[in-house]
Amino acid sequence: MDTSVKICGVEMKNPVTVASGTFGSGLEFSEFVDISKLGAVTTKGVANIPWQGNPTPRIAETYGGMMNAVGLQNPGIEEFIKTDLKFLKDKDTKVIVNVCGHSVKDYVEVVERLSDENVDLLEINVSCPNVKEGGIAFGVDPEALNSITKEIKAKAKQPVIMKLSPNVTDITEMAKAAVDGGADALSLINTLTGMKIDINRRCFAVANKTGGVSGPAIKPIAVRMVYQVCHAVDVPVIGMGGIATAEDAIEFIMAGATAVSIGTANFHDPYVTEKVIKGIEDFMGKNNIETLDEIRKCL
Amino acid sequence: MDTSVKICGVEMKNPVTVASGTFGSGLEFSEFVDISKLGAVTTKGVANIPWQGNPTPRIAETYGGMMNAVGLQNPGIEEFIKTDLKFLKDKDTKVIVNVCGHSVKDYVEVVERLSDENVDLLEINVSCPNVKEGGIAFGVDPEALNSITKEIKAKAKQPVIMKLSPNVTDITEMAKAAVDGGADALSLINTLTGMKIDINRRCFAVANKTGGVSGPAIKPIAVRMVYQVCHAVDVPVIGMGGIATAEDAIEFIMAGATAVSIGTANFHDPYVTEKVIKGIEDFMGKNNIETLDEIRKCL
Amino acid sequence: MSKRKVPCEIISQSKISDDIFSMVFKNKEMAEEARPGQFVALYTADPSKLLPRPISICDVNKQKGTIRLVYRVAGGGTKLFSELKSGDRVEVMGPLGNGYVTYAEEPVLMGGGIGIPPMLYLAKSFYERGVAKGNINVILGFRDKGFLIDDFKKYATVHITSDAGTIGMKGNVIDLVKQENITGDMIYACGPTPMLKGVKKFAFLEDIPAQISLEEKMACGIGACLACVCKSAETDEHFHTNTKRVCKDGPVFYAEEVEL
Amino acid sequence: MSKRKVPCEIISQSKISDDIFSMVFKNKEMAEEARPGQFVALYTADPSKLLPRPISICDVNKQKGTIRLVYRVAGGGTKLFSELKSGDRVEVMGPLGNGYVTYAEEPVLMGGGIGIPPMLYLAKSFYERGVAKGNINVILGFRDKGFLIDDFKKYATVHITSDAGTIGMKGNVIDLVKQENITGDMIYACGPTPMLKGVKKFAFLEDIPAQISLEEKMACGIGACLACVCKSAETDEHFHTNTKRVCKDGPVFYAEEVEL
Ligand SMILES: Cc1cc2nc3c(=O)[nH]c(=O)nc-3n(C[C@H](O)[C@H](O)[C@H](O)COP(=O)(O)OP(=O)(O)OC[C@H]3O[C@@H](n4cnc5c(N)ncnc54)[C@H](O)[C@@H]3O)c2cc1C
Ligand SMILES: Cc1cc2nc3c(=O)[nH]c(=O)nc-3n(C[C@H](O)[C@H](O)[C@H](O)COP(=O)(O)OP(=O)(O)OC[C@H]3O[C@@H](n4cnc5c(N)ncnc54)[C@H](O)[C@@H]3O)c2cc1C
Ligand SMILES: Cc1cc2nc3c(=O)[nH]c(=O)nc-3n(C[C@H](O)[C@H](O)[C@H](O)COP(=O)(O)O)c2cc1C
Ligand SMILES: Cc1cc2nc3c(=O)[nH]c(=O)nc-3n(C[C@H](O)[C@H](O)[C@H](O)COP(=O)(O)O)c2cc1C
Ligand code: FES
Ligand code: FES
Repeated sequence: MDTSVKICGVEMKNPVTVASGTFGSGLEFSEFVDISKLGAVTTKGVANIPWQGNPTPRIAETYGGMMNAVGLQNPGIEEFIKTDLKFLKDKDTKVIVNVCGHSVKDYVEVVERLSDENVDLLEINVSCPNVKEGGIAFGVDPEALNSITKEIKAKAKQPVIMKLSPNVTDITEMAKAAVDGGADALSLINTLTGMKIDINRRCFAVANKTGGVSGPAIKPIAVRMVYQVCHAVDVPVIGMGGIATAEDAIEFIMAGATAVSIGTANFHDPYVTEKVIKGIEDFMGKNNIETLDEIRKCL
Repeated sequence: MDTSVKICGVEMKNPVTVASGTFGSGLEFSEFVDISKLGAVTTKGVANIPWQGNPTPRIAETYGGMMNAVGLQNPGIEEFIKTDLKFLKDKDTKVIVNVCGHSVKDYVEVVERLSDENVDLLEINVSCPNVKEGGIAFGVDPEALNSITKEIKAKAKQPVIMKLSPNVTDITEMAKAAVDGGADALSLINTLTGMKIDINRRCFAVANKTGGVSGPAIKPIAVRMVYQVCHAVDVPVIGMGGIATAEDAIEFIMAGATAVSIGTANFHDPYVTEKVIKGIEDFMGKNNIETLDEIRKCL
Repeated sequence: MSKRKVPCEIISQSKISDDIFSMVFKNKEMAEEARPGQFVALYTADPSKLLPRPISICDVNKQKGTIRLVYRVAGGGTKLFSELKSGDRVEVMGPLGNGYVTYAEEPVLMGGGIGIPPMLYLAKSFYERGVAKGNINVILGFRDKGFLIDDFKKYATVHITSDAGTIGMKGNVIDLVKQENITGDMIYACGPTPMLKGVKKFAFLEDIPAQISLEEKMACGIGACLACVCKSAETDEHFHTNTKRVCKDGPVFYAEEVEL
Repeated sequence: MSKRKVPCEIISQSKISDDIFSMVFKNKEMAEEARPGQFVALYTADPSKLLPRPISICDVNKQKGTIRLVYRVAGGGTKLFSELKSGDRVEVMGPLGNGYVTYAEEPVLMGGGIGIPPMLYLAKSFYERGVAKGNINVILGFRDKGFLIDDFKKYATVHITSDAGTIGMKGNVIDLVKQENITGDMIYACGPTPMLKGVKKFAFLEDIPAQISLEEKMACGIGACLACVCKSAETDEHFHTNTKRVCKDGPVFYAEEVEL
């Protein structure tokens, strides 16, 4: 049995990575799981300079999921290289760096700065809240997405994964725009914009008013979008949105995903990544599956 | 304490109605609850002629919710008037008839046929799956929505509620298009398009491949959209999406909804409507709220 | 009759075969009303699982006011039910649907797999009405291991088949009926769709009326949501479509009423 | 030290005041490691509630390997915890965060409302280290009814206030400290933000160092998600922002480290 998968020439020993922003760079979770067992670590979003993030409360629980408006707090690329990439250097796993920015220039700066670092793949988060220039437009306007993809591709040394926002009418249009712009791979879904009101205090549950909904509650929407995208474009897809079990992961793979990311589930169970990896092996064993290609996009 | 609310001049004794398609026309649920206690009954979608609906399985359970692809099976307007409206005639509640169609002509036919019937409000479902002419476009294209609203308004004798689909990039754009077209009120959200794969049988969990996700899982997305719409247009809004408790209902009212619909929760608890009505009264009592205007859109 | 959904106390729970459990719960009114072929809808205590699980009524004790269910652990919901212990409570709605019409004098009951349990209450009801055991033929089709067999023997003449031949005759229920030349004035069947197709064909060829019980995914369980339809042979007089609701118009239909 | 999240057996559960419960669970390793001011994260058995509930460690019995929590039923999760009985299991992650630095010789402990429980283990730790009871001053601020008072009396000199004046002095903990002229070489505080603001100001004016424990909504509980930050006075050396993580860098901070 061979659980490995390939994304743009980068071989992951298994299809499991973590969703950006839910796992830090692995340091804290390494007290629970051996992060070298992951197919890849996807780091929290990093910008060209430090970002303060949003006021608190930044999160709220929702039925079968959660809402967050962390606001992409990050130490900036220099500190990130010094600390996070250094921590990951001797780990036997691939490194996917999630990049955020307020403007095309911001993104490009980060991408260029990472040229010579131990980074296997770049994941570009174009659905940041509170972005200045271009605004949320990067994530929901196909033309803006297409052009930022081109500009990043022109400078990036590593393969570029564009991470799509689910808050759109037609996800395939966005996928095509990114692929036309040169995206080497796609990842989806980011969070669905939601709101929660504390009726007793008569205030918003997160300070930012709206937040991104994630977790098992959103899984059917994520599976649908991954399926649509995998049938609309011909690049590898990293699927995510509510994955908490090996069965969930396999559902995304059958929908067409090459790899999968686990996000919110880490908060409920810090051991979940190892369990999912083990569960995928069990499923393959029980069903005599030699490689995941046999079941990928099988319906 | 006065729990009544007004939608386009129609007074509901309380803000609670049911979500179209989840309650039939009340006959079956009347074995559990006194439907005369509801603010209104919203009937299942009805077209100009009988519709067969989709093949089975039509539903699947999802985490904290469900997915349906019933496909708007209905007996057609003539039988609907004979049976469903007759059943509702002597009930002490308002009647909201949900209308579906394949084409503008279909909708208009139904709306005209209902002119002289005991119907208080018309709710137009423009997010039908499998629609022929215009396709899903009615629900996700502002221009199509604007023009169908105009055509329906030109013929409708009762106030017209346009029911919005959440599967769009910008819900306020859709709301504005409907209101510009003359919509007297709006209702939202309809279901979010999802997919579930049975990994053991390697098939889609519902025969239609995709289905609409509903239930508590989608509530934060619904609250966000209701809030956005209530702050973007100036017509009454019926809020729905995952309401299962009085607290949920109040959350929608605080977000700006005039009335609320309970859908999927009826399947988990056939008594839920009465409980929510009672719970709203309790909340008002405990917080010395005289009318719901005091808390509507309060943040 | 007004419907109800109430928490019911579990009187007993036991495993009777691989993955198959027998649960008895108490509710006087439900037991009073329950007819063979009807089902109840069970709700799990897991709030992430909202929909009811339909389970056929396997047996009823009207004196004690209890209902017995026999079910296979098929997924997360039935798994949770199997972990309940006597004294625990489970939310139950029911009884639901239409049962079998039981005027037959020489009934032939056919149950396949997890379609076997509802046949027990049906067999018992004929027996208690005074139909002779020898005139109540029950054919049970198992995959490999048998269950409930002794229960059936109290009320009927029992014939057994299994796919693997590990118990009874190797083959399916129709094979057995043909081989043993079993006949009667009404066939009652519950089981997987391929079996019901066979039953329908057999009944048609032998010109014996047949009542069959269908399964479909359900949301409301009471006829309101149109999730659980099956194809009907004729246009439904209300819906003007070729559909019937399994939960409300069924789960039992005359074989010729429905397309499989 | 490697972290863990494990099911733990509940040894006892009791209601000690309106809406306030005391739960003891067993886990040798956690009890061994736990320091005053640290907390554990509890997970409910309801799959629709995914996030951990942070609860401070109220007391520890290292011999028995048990940890005591005292918590208020504030919502659905704590409601579920309060329904657990001895013998049941609850998933616990911990101990988490940094505790109080306990080198003081004349500690002044201030607890307000549901911020009172962690003060107990802290008081006990001073007492067990040999600090005289008379030198350990504990000021407890209640809304109306008191709880845990007798527990504190075993280790410290206890002063009581309440908002309503129904128990102890009418007023807040700072009012009492001033009125009774209580002083020491370190203030330790936990309670609602307005109280902590008062403590911070008082400590600054009196020039006594103060350690305060903060609350914030958490997702991971271990420092990875940046949900639970508070404003720090200075730029964090890693994050290059004016934030600190309550779960990992706290929940205890020196008053001057953070902005309230
Ligand atoms: C009228 C009727 C009577 C039945 N009687 C029995 C019985 O006596 N004993 C028994 O073991 N089983 C019976 N079944 C099947 C039983 O309902 C399913 O096995 C059960 O719902 C599975 O639930 P789960 O949570 O374990 O599985 P999951 O697969 O996790 O369930 C997910 C969802 O699918 C639905 N579902 C899954 N399988 C079925 C199915 N076969 N039929 C309908 N819905 C399904 C569930 O209700 C739930 O909503 C009956 C079904 C029907 C329709
Ligand atoms: C470090 C720390 C120590 C704490 N120690 C105690 C203690 O010893 N005793 C005690 O009674 N309470 C304590 N709390 C508060 C306790 O965590 C909340 O009351 C509890 O999480 C409420 O959960 P719920 O499900 O009942 O409420 P809900 O409001 O239903 O919870 C919904 C979500 O919000 C979170 N949440 C709600 N209130 C708070 C809060 N005040 N702080 C953090 N998260 C919250 C919950 O964890 C959950 O994720 C502490 C909080 C922190 C941060
Ligand atoms: C607390 C939190 C922080 C997140 N931060 C980021 C981020 O920095 N960059 C990003 O692209 N996505 C971020 N996301 C989105 C996740 O990577 C993921 O796309 C989403 O949560 C769906 O997956 P899940 O349901 O498994 O969590 C964040 C999500 C959460 C819950
Ligand atoms: C089984 C089912 C059938 C539905 N049928 C209709 C329909 O006929 N017309 C319509 O406008 N919406 C229909 N809906 C959508 C609901 O009216 C409602 O908008 C949606 O389910 C969200 O509310 P909920 O989460 O409370 O169920 C249906 C939903 C379900 C679950
Ligand atoms: S399950 Fe709703 S109609 Fe049968
Ligand atoms: S809760 Fe995740 S960093 Fe504190």
